[in-house]
Amino acid sequence: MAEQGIVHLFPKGAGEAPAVEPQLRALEAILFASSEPVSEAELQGRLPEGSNCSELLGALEQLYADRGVNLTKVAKGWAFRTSPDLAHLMAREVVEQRRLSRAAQEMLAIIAYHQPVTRTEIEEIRGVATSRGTLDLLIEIGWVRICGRRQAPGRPVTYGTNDAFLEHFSLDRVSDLPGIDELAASGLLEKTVAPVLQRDDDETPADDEGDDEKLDRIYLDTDIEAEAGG
Amino acid sequence: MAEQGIVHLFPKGAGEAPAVEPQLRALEAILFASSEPVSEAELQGRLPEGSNCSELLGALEQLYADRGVNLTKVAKGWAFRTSPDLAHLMAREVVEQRRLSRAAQEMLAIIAYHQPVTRTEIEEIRGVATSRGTLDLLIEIGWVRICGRRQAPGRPVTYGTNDAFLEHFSLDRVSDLPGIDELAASGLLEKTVAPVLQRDDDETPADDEGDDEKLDRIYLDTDIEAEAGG
Amino acid sequence: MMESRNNKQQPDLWEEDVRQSPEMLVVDVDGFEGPLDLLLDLARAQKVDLAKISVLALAEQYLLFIERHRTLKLELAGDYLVMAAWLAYLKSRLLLPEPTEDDDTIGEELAAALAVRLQRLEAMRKASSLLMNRDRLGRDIFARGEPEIRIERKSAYQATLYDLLSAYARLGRRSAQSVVHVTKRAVWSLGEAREALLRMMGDVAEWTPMTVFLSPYLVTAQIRRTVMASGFGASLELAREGKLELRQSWTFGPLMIRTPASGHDRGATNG
Repeated sequence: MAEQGIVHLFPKGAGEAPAVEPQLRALEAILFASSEPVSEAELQGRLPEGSNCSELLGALEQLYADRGVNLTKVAKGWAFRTSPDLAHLMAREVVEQRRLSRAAQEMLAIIAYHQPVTRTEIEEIRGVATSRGTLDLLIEIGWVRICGRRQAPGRPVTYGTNDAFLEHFSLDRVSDLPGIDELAASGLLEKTVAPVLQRDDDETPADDEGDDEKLDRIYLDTDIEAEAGG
Repeated sequence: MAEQGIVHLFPKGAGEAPAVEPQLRALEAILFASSEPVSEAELQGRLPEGSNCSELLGALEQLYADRGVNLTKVAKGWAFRTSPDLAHLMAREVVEQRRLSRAAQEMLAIIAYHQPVTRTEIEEIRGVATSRGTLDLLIEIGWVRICGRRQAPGRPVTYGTNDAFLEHFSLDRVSDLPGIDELAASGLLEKTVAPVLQRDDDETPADDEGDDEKLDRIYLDTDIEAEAGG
Repeated sequence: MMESRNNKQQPDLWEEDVRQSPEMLVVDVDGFEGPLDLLLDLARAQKVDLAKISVLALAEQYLLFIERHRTLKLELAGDYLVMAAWLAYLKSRLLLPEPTEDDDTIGEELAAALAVRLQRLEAMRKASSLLMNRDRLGRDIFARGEPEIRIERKSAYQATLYDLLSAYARLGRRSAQSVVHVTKRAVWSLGEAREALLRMMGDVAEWTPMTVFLSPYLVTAQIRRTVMASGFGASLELAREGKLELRQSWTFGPLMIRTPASGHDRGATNG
């Protein structure tokens, strides 16, 4: 029953002493966590004094030869790489989580709190012209939908949030959105907000467009930049 | 002999060289390639039809149990992580993390163990007003999130932890928090302090004030419940 | 506590900055974080199980501590004084247990509740250190440093309620050209009074004289009026919201308050 952990589980060439074990473990961890290939010189420096680095690398390489992950030597040094025959599995990795740009966050907030709301009203509240792409993006994500039309000259389209929005934000209904006052009271937000954002506030100045837009651009996330530009 | 299962998955001698279990290789590659936990459901979807995912995971976990890199169950998924005992070797990889203030640490613990919890409840437990910004900071770090609302007068916002929190602290789920069972058993996770002494009169004791409240705590914040339970 | 924050990064959040915050310098009495923390420290000095501490001795020690700091003319935050007031009251109840017909407060019960609060805080302290000492990602254990994921440009957009609210607040700020108000602490605001009452009374089901909160511990010469006014105002407000019940048995008699309880007869809420 002298099953020496890795000696047993990870087969290797005959004649190797079990004393190599801790050094192999160390090597394994270092190579795994490093964000780029590690040179042999650096590995030697990080391993315990007296380790024979190239011998260890050879052993590790052999150990992982048939695995889903292989130890490979690349230009800059050594690195673990998934086995080439499994490359097809790598392509289907997780969807990337991306944050909304500030502009998109703001627009979503306005739509959520003021729905149904028209595009012109959104722009009035934001005080800047809205790039078409931002609204499109919110619709594409599936959080914003067209609600209907305002009974007003031009019968503009109104926007609101939908079920996917509620689900994403774990809300039962729109009225469950946290109130500004409440959040301000809990110290999460500054309390200088409320009055400007009432809908009857029709004369919100939409001038200074140019300047604010420029500011916006600075804060825009790159992805939205692309969206907005296109 | 418990290793029997693995022994046949991974050949002992290099000479025998039967094909390494392809499903295990695939699993290994997927998990190794990802820096974030991958859920079992996703793994199942990416493995060949008919694979027994949980069995394979068990085998892989055991296989790596003594290695420099271990397979761990974290934040409701699976991920490879370097072994904790090798931390000293990894100094180069350490991302400099500023230490949280004591108040912030305490607040985080209260949110974690009492979630979903309102700000007032946190302050009651600590017996002191919360400095504005502490909650802000925890949310900004990305460990704390707004869960929903308490079905109680004023419908206060409740807070809880999220997956990033679980991942950072190597927890699979909230119910795995250290000592949480003992705390729950000793009644110290109740948000209302129950008078310990018995009363002679049969008036309803004060802590029953929150009968509905307590039900709320159990059932309301469904998302958190799901986290804890599933 | 309504002064607006002009920088997002709060100075007292990170460990090394704690001492530099002026706000903390007031609150931080000899390094204690609030009255409950101070009490817990005193309780530990009794070197017995927290469940078996002598609350009476504890109350006395706390009051002594507060007295000492008052004579040193240190500015003590309201929280400490509210607790002092409360403990002074508790002490009187423990020493002279003679409940009147109107007042079913039992000193021992209050003392026991206090002990439970201390245990709860201590438990959270322990939990906090257990948590912080876990093997933490990026400190003790590490993830794959070079993930080999070929990311397909399929994005799941991610936003939180916090993002939404922050965005909304940002909008308001931009158009409101916010003015920075810095409030001085010379007044005990209604808000502060309210919070203090809520915090202290949160778990007290017994009729308790309102004056407990307006005792000499709270009222120094400079802020006597504001404490009286705000305390009274806040209690009315809380009563209106159903978070507090008020009772006064005769004109100019002591104003009693307690937390509403579903099982209790709803006390008259005339102020």
